[in-house]
Amino acid sequence: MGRTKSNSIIPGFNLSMGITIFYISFIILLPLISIVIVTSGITWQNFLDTVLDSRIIAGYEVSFFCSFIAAVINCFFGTMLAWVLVRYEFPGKGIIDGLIELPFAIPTAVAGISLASLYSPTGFIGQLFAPFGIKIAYSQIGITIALIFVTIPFVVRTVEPVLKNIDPVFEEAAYTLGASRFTIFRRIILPELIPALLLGGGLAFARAIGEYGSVIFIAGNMPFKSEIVPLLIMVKLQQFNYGEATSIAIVMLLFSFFIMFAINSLQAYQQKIVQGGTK
Amino acid sequence: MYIELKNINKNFGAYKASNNVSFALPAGSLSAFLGPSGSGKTTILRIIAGLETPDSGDIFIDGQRVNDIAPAKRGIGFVFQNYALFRYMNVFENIAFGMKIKKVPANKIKKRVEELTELIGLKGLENRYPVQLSGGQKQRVAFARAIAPEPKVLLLDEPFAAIDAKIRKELRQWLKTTIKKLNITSIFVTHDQDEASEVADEILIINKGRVEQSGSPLAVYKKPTTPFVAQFIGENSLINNYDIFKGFYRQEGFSTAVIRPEFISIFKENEEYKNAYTTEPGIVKTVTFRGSYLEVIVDLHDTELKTVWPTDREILHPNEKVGVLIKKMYLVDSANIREVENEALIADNSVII
Amino acid sequence: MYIELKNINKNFGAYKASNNVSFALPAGSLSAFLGPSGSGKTTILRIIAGLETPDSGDIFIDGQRVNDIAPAKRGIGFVFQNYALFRYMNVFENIAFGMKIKKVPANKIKKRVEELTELIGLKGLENRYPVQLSGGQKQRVAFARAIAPEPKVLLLDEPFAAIDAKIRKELRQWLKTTIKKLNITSIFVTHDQDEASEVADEILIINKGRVEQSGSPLAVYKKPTTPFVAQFIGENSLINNYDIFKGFYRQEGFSTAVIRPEFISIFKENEEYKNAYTTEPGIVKTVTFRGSYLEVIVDLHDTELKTVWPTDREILHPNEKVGVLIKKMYLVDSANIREVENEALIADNSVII
Amino acid sequence: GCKSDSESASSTQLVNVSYDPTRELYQDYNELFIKHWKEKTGQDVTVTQSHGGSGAQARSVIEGNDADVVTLALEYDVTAIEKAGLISKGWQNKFPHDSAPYTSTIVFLVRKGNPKNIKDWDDLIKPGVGIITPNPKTSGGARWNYLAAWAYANEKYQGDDTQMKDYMKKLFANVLVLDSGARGATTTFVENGQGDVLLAWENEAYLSLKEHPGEFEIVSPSISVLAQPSVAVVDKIAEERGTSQLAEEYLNYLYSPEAQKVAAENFYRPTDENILKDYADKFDLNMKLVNINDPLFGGWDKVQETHFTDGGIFDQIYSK
Amino acid sequence: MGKGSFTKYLLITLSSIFIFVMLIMPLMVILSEAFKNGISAYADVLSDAFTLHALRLTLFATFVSVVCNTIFGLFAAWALTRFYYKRSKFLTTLIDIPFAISPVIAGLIFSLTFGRIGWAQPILNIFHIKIVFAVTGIVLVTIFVTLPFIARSVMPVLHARGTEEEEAAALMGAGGFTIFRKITFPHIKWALLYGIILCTARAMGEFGAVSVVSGHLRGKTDTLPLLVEILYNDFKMADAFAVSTILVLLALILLILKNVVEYKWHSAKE
Ligand SMILES: Nc1ncnc2c1ncn2[C@@H]1O[C@H](COP(=O)(O)OP(=O)(O)OP(=O)(O)O)[C@@H](O)[C@H]1O
Ligand SMILES: Nc1ncnc2c1ncn2[C@@H]1O[C@H](COP(=O)(O)OP(=O)(O)OP(=O)(O)O)[C@@H](O)[C@H]1O
Ligand SMILES: [Mg+2]
Ligand SMILES: [Mg+2]
Ligand SMILES: O=S(=O)([O-])[O-]
Repeated sequence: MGRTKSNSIIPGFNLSMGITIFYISFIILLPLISIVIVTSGITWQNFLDTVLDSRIIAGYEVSFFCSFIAAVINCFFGTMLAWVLVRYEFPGKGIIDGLIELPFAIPTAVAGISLASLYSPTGFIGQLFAPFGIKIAYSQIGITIALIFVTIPFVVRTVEPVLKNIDPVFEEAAYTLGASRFTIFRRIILPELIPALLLGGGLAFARAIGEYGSVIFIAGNMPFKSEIVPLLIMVKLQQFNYGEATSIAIVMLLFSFFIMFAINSLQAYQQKIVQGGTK
Repeated sequence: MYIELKNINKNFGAYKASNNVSFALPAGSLSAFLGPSGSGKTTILRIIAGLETPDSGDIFIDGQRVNDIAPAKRGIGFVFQNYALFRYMNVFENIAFGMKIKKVPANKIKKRVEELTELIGLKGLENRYPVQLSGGQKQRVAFARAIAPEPKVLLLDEPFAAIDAKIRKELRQWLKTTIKKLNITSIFVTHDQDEASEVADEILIINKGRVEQSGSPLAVYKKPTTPFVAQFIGENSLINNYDIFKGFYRQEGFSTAVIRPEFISIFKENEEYKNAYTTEPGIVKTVTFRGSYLEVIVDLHDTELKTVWPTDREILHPNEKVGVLIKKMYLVDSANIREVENEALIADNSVII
Repeated sequence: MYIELKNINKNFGAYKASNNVSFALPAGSLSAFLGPSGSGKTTILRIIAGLETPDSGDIFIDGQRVNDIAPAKRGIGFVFQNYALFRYMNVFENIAFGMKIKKVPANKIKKRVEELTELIGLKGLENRYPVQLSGGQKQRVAFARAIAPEPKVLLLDEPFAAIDAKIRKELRQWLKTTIKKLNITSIFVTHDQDEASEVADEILIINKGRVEQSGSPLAVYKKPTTPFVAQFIGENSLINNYDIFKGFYRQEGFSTAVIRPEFISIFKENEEYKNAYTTEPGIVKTVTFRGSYLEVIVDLHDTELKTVWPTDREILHPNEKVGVLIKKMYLVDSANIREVENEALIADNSVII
Repeated sequence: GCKSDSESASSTQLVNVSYDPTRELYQDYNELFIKHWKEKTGQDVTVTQSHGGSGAQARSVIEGNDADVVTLALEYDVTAIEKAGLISKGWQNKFPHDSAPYTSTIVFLVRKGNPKNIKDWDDLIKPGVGIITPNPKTSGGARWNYLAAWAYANEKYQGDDTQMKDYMKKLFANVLVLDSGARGATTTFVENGQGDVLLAWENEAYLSLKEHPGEFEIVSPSISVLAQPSVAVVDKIAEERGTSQLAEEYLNYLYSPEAQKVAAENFYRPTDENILKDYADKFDLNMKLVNINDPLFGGWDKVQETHFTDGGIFDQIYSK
Repeated sequence: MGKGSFTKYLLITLSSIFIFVMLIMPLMVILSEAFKNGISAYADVLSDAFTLHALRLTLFATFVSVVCNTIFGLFAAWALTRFYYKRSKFLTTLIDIPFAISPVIAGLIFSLTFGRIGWAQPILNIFHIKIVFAVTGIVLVTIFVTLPFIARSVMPVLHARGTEEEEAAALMGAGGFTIFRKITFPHIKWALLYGIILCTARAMGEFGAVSVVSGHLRGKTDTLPLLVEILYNDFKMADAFAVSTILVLLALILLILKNVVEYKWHSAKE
């Protein structure tokens, strides 16, 4: 598809590539070096002790588990929302459409406080569950809810355009072969959505792992139970221990990066099925 | 009759996409809807399949009225214009899809898919994804997918439109023989008359939502019954002042003449020719090589006429003087058609006799 | 020579997309690159336009070496395969684009666009956007856009590929006459030999990045010089055991025979025929109506041969016994080609003489 | 664009990096000080306030926030700035009372009528009592909460380490939510109705009473800790900006009677004994308050080392 | 294709419930808290000089970030989709980093780079440049945090469309800017619009990263989200939520602007 840089007739390679590389270097790579420099200030042993500490590991477990669940739930509801927004006309659609970006605009702390007050055992929603012994706020459920809130836009806004572009003829083809509406969705539409879902879900997951502000108010922060990794980084920082803080951060970063990479690879594979070869 | 449509009407807004369409096709027949773009071919096909609901009229398949039967229950296979192969399924899964939906046991599915890949000549490619197939292969997979659940009727919307010229010709033959072998009642849509002629037993000429004429390709070609058909079929020359040609006279109401290439005979100057009296002198304008014959445009009384010339006769050259004989023509007005012979020729022949 | 390529090579990785390509085309000529998919036709076209840089070799336009001249300065008009019309500009803006870039005064642009829309028969549609045009109309706008800045050379990549069969035929003629009228040196790419034959003065057969043969369509058809060309051009029957036919003998090294439809003559049983001695009895398998002639498959010594039959002769029927005469064939091996006449026929004729 | 604040040699702009929630305290005090400085030197001075978590604020100064003075929740945080080389050694003695112009202590906030009848630390470890306190590891201020309990345990078990730790374990076993900051804990207790008792700074407990009159009560335990928010001039920065004198006077004036009253109005205990007595109805003066430099604690460095460092006593409480 | 109105209403209902529980109810909490002390108290908070300053700073940081990221996003999308370049994939992955990094860490790395203990400090000192704990730092981290949005939304569109139209224009001698403006832009404008919306929303609401490099200087480096946090920690819950409603309002304005642009673009052509 692409032409080689040296002989492309389309102008602007040098300028645009120059700007891209400069910008990425200055805004992303330059600061990112610091994380390595700071971490290199501590010994290898210290690094391992820090990142393999049982409390930290418990934190990773909580963070990854809740982020994963939140991403999965958002993939489900995000797809549903995108579907409803693309396929149906109904009163109030504009409102739903407009609210999708709200979680980005509201400061995370405000979101956290509001959610905590809604879901605490005396809160509007929490009290519905309290009689059954279900504690939403101050537990992993609460963390998950906060994470769902902050990552909604990712899934909806990545799936929406793809859904818009799916050719209805695929659905008709399956329809004439006797497929039910649900089968059509599962076997025909879903595979088309999967790259977008992977991307949206992956972004949501990566963002959720790093989320701090909205979570701490609803998490309860009980060690080994509802302590998330970003909180543990704050603990290190509270002790002015930059090296250990960045150690944990590096592990998190690598993990998120690995997820993104895996998603990109999966997407490339999917792409290959659809577009073929190296094109 | 196996498929029968009675007084089908379908409007899109004020536009009559199907205008009182009625026809009947026998079991096992292979028919073509032939007509210009936008004439309503796809619409009729989609109505039969149940993808579109007619505003009025009845659809019968095998004697049963199917208007109220769900599309999937009508026993119809549909091959879409761009195949609509499921991109994320490989050849096997595509072909198996309809059977899986019907909960056919896995081993039976496997057997049937094997049978079908054999039939379509794609054995060994079961694991390929659509993108890894050529246009012709995709077309055949779409075909196999449509017939896998053993439908009683097969509908194909422009099955060859998206394929290269060369492969298209091969596929036509393949499709024809395969459908005949399976003995499945089929209709396909095309706006290419060569294609319709070559593949179909019967063609239905569609124009402006109506069926203009139907019959065997040769019959329709040889005996057009409406002005539209006369003009639409064949590589015709359309002439208004047709009475300038020897042996033809203006006839009341008929404003246009349609002349087929084979209605015209050309004679080189050095050839002796039979109907010397009726032959008029013309000049060759262009000679174009068209694969296996030459297309010749001759100028006769300042009117350009299109005819053909075989490759094995001595070649014609532009500006060459030739003898031109018009044997017959169709005269048409807005609603009627009349076939007229060259009167001079009739006279000429009778003289000899 | 107006356009000349000398020893052009272009590799994509290890793949030789252009393999020592050299040719020269005279000013005002209309040539076609004809070849199978992936043979490298587009690559050569893009190299001439400067959209691709060759690894080695020289490109001359009007005697000037243009390798180092910016694409936009080469005076080339390019019609892309899918037109690449600017979707968000209307017809007028699309056609005017190149002139606007060149800062042609607005009134001149207006005049030229008017001229061109007149030429392409789209007067009145200047305000339409590409989505509102049919395939053929788009094609013509792309054409007008390319010639608007009055290029010296016009390159067209598969100009008809995306158009309906019927319209394609009209467009071919239109394009040919229009280009001739404009007298602009042009090359177009196609993999349809009918198209190449019909439109081009000269065709260049491309295979695996090389130019196999070039010449007028009829010349190439009548005298293929390589095995590839013999097989690629024409609707041939390919036969291995060619020595079963009367008058032909196996020749050392030549494993395959290529027989063109017009190499075969068919005689009905009731006809008297000239070369009775050399004619063998065959059986008609299928007769297919193909627009203006009938395609006939006859079975001769259990081998199927394809030939043609005019519509105005008495019709042939499947299973009819006929006399078959093979007049000549091409024998090919991997690198050579030999034309052989029916020896019996030569003898037969000499007997008569 | 990159603005570098171009300060003149003797600037009249002062930056006070403080912690939460001292915004209103310093808003009031700044007014007082500006007037004072005008009277004294005729100069107009502007004071820029900065508030945030005490530890995070200290870090921001270390990382480049140009503070002329810091007024933080803990000596420990100020020491961290000292260690970064921005504050000279011995700053604790530069101003009276260990450079802590006002103090506070840790009290209990209970619901109206004290339904669980919580009177002292002992009541906190009873089964069924839900405690809300911020996490000492993420909130500097919350370390005082922990230390107050430790002081009580020390007194009760007379320095028996095992029993003291056992008490702490029981106490934290009753903790329902460990918020990351003091305000989060207050919200959890006050707005979201969690727990029976909130361990809070006295001044914050009063702020809650003010916001929700009639809903809560303050219970002063028998023994608590003397929470000393520390103030210091950030010498290096002040010198660079030429504000040393101004900064010093800014902190010094905190000890003036007028300023002490402002502190008391904002629910901080004045260090000026006379003024403190004026507010005897407000602050329970009978509590025994243990100083951080008491041998029990041995200063912040030691406290940090034994209690809050990773694997320290606090972590042991929660170890599995 | 059938009616399926049951499915339709089921899905609409489920979506509405989800939106109601997850978005509208928290919004109602914010509003009820904001107006707890009455309208006049609310008005007082909003007209406070520090609030207005924070609003200006937020708008400024958002504006600069969106502009920078739009320019970058367009150039990056152009560079990475219009040319074949060996390291394109690597660069594309780099663009994703800000999404994969915790905002607090994002702030920290800037602080550790350009701050007093940062390795770049000696160089900055020479030129007397102050980056973190000043407006510059706030803008920089906001740019960082929102960097991927625009490039990420534009690139797929450019990818999917291929390069033929651009080639055609270039062949006729059009320059880079003309090609972009006349040929490319109309194709990507919708994706760009949505990218800008997301970028703006996120830039306005960003707290974690900005908090680290702001220094919280009242009336100088406090953005709206930071002000919310400070008021909240200062036991001014109602004030904090009142300030939050400004952000809700900004989001609303954003939505209206989006609809206006959509309407204009729709009615302009086709
Ligand atoms: N869903 C629809 N809404 C409105 N008009 C429609 C719709 N479907 C088809 N039409 C119109 O009905 C007419 C017939 O369309 P149809 O697709 O049946 O034509 P066709 O003969 O298949 O043409 P083509 O050869 O171009 O495929 C056209 O004018 C078309 O614009
Ligand atoms: N940019 C490229 N990178 C790698 N391979 C390429 C590239 N462009 C073309 N090729 C390869 O070069 C060969 C010739 O391609 P080209 O497009 O010239 O063929 P073509 O004759 O135009 O085929 P078609 O009729 O299918 O358009 C093909 O095998 C193709 O895959
Ligand atoms: Mg159609
Ligand atoms: Mg090509
Ligand atoms: O503001 S604190 O860090 O003391 O909670």
